[in-house]
Amino acid sequence: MLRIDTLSAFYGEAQVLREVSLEVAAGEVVTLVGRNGAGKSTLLRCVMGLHPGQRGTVELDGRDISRLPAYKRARLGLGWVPDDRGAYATLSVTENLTLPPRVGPDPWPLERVYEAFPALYSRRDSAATMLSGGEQQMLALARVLRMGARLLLCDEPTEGLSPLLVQQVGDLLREAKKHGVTVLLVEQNLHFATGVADRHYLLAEGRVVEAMANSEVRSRERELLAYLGI
Amino acid sequence: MAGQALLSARGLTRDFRGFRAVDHVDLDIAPESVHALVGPNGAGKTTLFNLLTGFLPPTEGRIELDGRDVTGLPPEQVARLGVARSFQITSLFPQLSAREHVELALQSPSGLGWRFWRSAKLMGRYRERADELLDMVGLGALAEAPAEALAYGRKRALELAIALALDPKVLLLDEPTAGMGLEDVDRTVELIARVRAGRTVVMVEHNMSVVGRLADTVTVLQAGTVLVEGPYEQVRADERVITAYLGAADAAH
Amino acid sequence: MSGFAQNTFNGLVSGAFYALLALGLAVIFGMLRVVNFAHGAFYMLGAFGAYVLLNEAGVPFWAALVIMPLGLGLLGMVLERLAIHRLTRLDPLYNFLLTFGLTLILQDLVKTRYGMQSSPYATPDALSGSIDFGLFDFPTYRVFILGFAVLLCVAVWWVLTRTRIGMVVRAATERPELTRALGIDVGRWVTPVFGFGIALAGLAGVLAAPMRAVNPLMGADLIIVVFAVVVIGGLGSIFGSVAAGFGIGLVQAWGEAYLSDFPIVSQTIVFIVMAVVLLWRPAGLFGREEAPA
Amino acid sequence: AGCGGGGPQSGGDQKLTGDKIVLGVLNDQSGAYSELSGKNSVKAVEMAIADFKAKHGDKAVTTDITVETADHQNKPDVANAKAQEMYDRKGVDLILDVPTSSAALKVADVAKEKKKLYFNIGAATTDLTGKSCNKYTFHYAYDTYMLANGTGKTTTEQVGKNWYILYPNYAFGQDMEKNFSAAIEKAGGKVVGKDGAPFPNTTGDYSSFLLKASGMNPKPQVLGTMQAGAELVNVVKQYNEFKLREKGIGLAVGLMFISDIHSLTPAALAGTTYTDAWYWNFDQQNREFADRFQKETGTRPSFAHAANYSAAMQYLEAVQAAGTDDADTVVKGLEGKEVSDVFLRNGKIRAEDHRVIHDAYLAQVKPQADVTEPWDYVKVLKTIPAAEAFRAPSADCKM
Amino acid sequence: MTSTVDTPAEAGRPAPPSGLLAVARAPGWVRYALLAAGLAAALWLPFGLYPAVAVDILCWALFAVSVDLLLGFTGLMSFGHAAFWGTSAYLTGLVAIHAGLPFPVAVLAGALGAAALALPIGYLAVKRTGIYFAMVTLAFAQMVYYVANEWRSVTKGENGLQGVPRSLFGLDLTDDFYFYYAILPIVLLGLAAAWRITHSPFGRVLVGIRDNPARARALGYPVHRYKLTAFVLSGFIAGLGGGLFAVGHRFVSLDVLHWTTSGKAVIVVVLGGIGTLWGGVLGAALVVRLEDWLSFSGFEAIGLVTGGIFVLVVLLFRRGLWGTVSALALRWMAARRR
Ligand SMILES: Nc1ncnc2c1ncn2[C@@H]1O[C@H](COP(=O)(O)OP(=O)(O)OP(=O)(O)O)[C@@H](O)[C@H]1O
Ligand SMILES: Nc1ncnc2c1ncn2[C@@H]1O[C@H](COP(=O)(O)OP(=O)(O)OP(=O)(O)O)[C@@H](O)[C@H]1O
Ligand SMILES: CC(C)C[C@H](N)C(=O)O
Ligand SMILES: [Mg+2]
Ligand SMILES: [Mg+2]
Repeated sequence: MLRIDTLSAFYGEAQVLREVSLEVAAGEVVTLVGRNGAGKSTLLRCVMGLHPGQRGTVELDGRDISRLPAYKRARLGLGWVPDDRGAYATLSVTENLTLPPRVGPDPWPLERVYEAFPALYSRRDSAATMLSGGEQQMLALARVLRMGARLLLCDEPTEGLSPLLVQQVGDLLREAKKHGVTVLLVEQNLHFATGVADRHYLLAEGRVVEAMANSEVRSRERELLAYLGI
Repeated sequence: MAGQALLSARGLTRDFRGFRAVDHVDLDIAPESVHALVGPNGAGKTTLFNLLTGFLPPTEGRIELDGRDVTGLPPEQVARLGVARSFQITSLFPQLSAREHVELALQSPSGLGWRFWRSAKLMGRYRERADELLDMVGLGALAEAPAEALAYGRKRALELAIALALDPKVLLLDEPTAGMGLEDVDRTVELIARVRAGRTVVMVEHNMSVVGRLADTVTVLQAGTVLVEGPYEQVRADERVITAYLGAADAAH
Repeated sequence: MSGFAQNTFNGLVSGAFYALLALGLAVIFGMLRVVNFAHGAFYMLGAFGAYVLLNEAGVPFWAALVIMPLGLGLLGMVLERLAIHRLTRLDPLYNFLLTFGLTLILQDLVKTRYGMQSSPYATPDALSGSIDFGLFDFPTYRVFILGFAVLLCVAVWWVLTRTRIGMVVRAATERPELTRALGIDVGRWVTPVFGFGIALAGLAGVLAAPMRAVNPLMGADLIIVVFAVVVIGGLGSIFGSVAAGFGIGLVQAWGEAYLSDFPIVSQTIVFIVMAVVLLWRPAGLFGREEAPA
Repeated sequence: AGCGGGGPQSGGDQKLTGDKIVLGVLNDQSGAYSELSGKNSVKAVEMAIADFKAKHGDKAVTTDITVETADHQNKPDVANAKAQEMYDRKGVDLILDVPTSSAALKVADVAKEKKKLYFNIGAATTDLTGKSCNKYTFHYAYDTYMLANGTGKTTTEQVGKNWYILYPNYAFGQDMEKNFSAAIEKAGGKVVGKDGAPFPNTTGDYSSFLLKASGMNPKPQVLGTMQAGAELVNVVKQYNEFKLREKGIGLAVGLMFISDIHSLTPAALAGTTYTDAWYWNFDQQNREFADRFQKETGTRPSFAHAANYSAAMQYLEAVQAAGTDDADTVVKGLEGKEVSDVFLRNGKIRAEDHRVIHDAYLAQVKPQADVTEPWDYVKVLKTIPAAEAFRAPSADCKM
Repeated sequence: MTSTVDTPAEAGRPAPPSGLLAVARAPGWVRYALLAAGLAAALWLPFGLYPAVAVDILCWALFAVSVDLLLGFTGLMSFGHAAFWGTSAYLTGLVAIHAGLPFPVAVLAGALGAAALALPIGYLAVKRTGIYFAMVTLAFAQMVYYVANEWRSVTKGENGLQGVPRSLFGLDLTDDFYFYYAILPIVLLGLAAAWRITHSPFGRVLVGIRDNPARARALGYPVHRYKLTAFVLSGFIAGLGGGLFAVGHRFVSLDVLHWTTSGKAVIVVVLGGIGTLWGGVLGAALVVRLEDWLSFSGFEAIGLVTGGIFVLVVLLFRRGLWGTVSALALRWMAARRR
């Protein structure tokens, strides 16, 4: 579904991604793991079309989208959950949820969102930045689900969430997967990642240094942890 | 009880336009302990921090520090009295270097900051100590980098360094390990274990293994009220905590 | 009694201008985080445009009331594209400065072309009489302004808070990048909203033409009073801006009528009110306090 | 004229400094008074130079006569700087015009310090010939006393005895109010109310004063407005809007220029009487001048334009007579001189206070129906003889 | 009352004080050379320019630096600094006229008065930041303007205070040329004070506050009080400039309090380079000189030019003259070192 080919990205003169190539098949959950500063968030921004200094191609369903503006990519079914959660201060929770257009075949109705996230329901009329950190995280995830995005780009969606919620997010992702949604997930929490993902890419200093199936993780844990610096 | 606590709250309440985020919380933080605040998202942990540090005035209730009433004091005065905090959402001076951050923090209690007629070179006296603190949190090599160019995890580390620079009696850490890689989490846990000597630490943390390794006492908040309080093992086995917060699967973790 | 009623009525009429101008400022600020210093200059252009249309093309008041807001709205959109837009990622102060510079330019452009002399503009015939309210009679034109302004304020408020348009534009202004990533073509929204805010200023200008002196500086000092109005009402708040606009009009009219022996007070009353509001509610009467750090 | 602050020169047979004469027109070229004086005053001065050269031909002291001009933006501090620069750097021998009383007073100081001539035309304050008078300063066209004296007296006699005076609350307005009140009382009238309106008036709104006037007891019969320029336009507009004339309150205007009437249209002012220093269509001589002026500028001259012409001419003649541009010599030649030209009728340059006195006119705005020609908006009701039009030399003036 | 955060987090800041840092990081000899060149230029100025214009430049240099102290180093854009410049001008004028004291004493009195006025205005204004601060200061300055306008018995209203003496122990300072050298030491002292403030521990705290006030509070810095102190200091320096301006023109008009004066001060700073301090001095020299030249050129639309320059600077050279030049110089030096 998603194919990234020799993608490079720069901040000014500093290169943060070096010819990254990877693929995500439809219906897969794939994680990107790597240490702080490895370039994970930058990769997602490149896919979304938000990073100005990039080279290489990004293909969605075989179509080259590298030149499309971000909003057109979103309408093709990309849903971004940013690392800073992206809550709008000037919009209420409900408005945050209903803001984006529906882009996929299976957008969640609002009721279903609130059912899945009762905490949001009780704060539905507050300005979104008034929510606690975790609530904002839920909001960001709920928002792309309501859009009906087919490919979710989630940047550390479990950061700051309580263990119970982390489980819930896992359930949600698995549930979404069951409905045919594809997920590219940036995650630091290996425990969580192995619980939901089919495959993993390991990113270090802007390069893909390793790719492994979830089933391999157990056997190659040592290797993995070494990359992650433990 | 209250007499022995270093920091205590009585009936602490905070409303936001009709929404009660913190609801009559009583809290006693024993001196030289590590006290963890946990609870579901939106339970009111950060708000409680904001109340304790003066960033928000309480709607009701009273806060005492070392027996002294500090309710309603502005944040800078609370800080002066020896209460330092880190922020859940990273909060730095984007254009200052890591070292300048720490120097600024070190200078704070001295009143040097008012000397508009003296040379800034005076601040050089803090340099050695600043570098020491940066080394401690693993930022030694990045002392000159402006904060905005640091990756997220490093920013969290810098937050910690600044809070430590104030040499506080009470250190309030809001999710100090959130967003850190495993390596850094370990380093941070070690660091907190090291600096807790002679200090009181209050922290909000979702990572239960971190809580387990550090905390003497754990308070579980839910919907603005205290659900359970006690030693880690006891709290994590508590039925109510499992349903409200940990979830069944994680209890085994 | 009739004196009081008359003064009150009068205060509401000048309040209507504050309200319309404050509303335009609030719309632009709410959506773009831009404090448009040039708002007074656009108000002036509205009035001047009406005058030029009448004198050089024989276009009557009622047509000007449509043409000028449309024309200035377009001009505003061009301006947004060419300049304001480039500064959106920076501190809002830069746009404040930009529009300040623009004010100087617009004023001088009109000045060089038409001079400083105040230009005459007759009240439209249909509104030139006065209406008898029993206790007192009042110029029809002023009654018209009051009604018109109230209707307009209500309509705008409704659109911005109750419709999807308002929501999208608020989002687009707050975080353009994220909003784009959520599938919304930000560029398509922000520009028209800026144009709309400018159109409101132009409309107020056309309304003012038959009542106030039409000259290149007519908006210059006025805009500062409007800034004070907006600070009092709470800059983010549409409702606050409008309410404060009418309120300040009243306070000023009463001040002029009953404190005329203390000109220092009656002349500065707006600012005194502002000081009190700042002491008591720094975010303004209807402003929202934002989250702590 | 010389460079730098070269000291005063003595002796009558001295020739011109630098062999040339430089006239400086310092006035408002972009602000509220730019139409009633402004660039067209410069044109008027240029006309005077051309006429002077034509008249004297080879016998002229010099044919090298130039004009320097600057915009003082009605700001006293700008006027101060510009005046100094004109005298010092541009070699200006005479500064002309300077509307706006506050700027005018400041320039008088500069003239005194630099010992260079200054003919004020555009400003109204009597202080120029009162406590701020000096040897090098002459006040040419009009002043607040002249305006009040003519208008106050006749209006009281013909329109009504009870006045409500509305004035801009600054020096010019206060001066006007004082002079008007005096003139009204002298004519047997009464000021039943007076208010200083804020200046500058940000809102342009005078309705509270107009409402007050219409509700007053006893009811005023005349509304005397002392506002000028843009503010006058506002007052008159709102006077009409609140239908005060229909309520029996007549209108008297303290100071009006032909350009004000043009911008308000005569219909708005029909019947209003005011004092004019000069009117372009008063007689054949004026009309000829006005026709030439219109050819140059496209508009009819205001009295300030005519006065600028006249002042430049009188100065050049004085230099011609003295054979030198030395300021002290020229002043001596001017003092007490009786003069007559297109602007000055029965004119005299008083030695005591340097007030230039001349006939003034009581004028009335014609009804729209009587306006047959663009700009010909008023009818001159009567000529006020020079000696009556201006006040006697003030004791405050110590040269 | 809680601390309020006015500007959205996403928005950038005024241009970083890169200019200042650039010079500070420049090698010592460069800094001394620049200082020497600056002093030489200051001594030469009245030879090259009409002395009255040179005097204006000095006054405006102080004014600009006072505005930059807030804008560049505290992150507060005062759009009402005419209130302090003008109040000091009036006070200086009144003291000089009525007490007949030597002018430096009168100027000091004026500047102290301006600082005293900055206290209440600042107290109210520092409660807001960003664009609100600009609007609030603008509004209060307008209030001061109206008060001066109405308080005619003291200020003489529209006529202005005429005849402010330039007395200094019987020296004859009527010639602007000599007067220039009489005020130069005072101006240099004021500029040095501003430089010292920005390079003091206090200055560092201000920069921290500018970038993240909430963080500064958590570090124990009373943010409001720091801002207020900076505001009062800035008011004092603006007052020095305004007082000298009054004595320089021997005259004070309402214009010194008008909002266009505040606006011009900000223009000067932005043109010179926000947060560069010396950029303000440069900007003052350029703007004063340009206006002088324009008004003599017969060109009526001064606002068209100043406004146009301003728009261009904001759109294209946000670092201003000093900032751009020093950034280029720094890059050049770095390239050579490599
Ligand atoms: N705005 C920026 N300017 C300059 N460098 C930047 C900027 N943002 C990120 N970087 C650098 O780019 C590199 C990659 O950053 P990125 O945010 O993609 O890392 P990450 O893998 O998401 O890290 P984390 O786990 O901390 O979120 C880092 O070294 C970071 O310092
Ligand atoms: N300034 C505010 N205005 C309105 N509501 C607020 C404000 N600050 C917090 N809240 C609400 O108060 C509740 C408690 O928030 P708080 O940030 O304290 O939660 P938390 O326990 O820290 O959660 P998390 O673990 O997700 O960070 C939340 O529901 C939040 O929406
Ligand atoms: C109307 C102006 C030409 C006169 C001016 N108001 C003055 O002060 O004298
Ligand atoms: Mg990241
Ligand atoms: Mg929290």
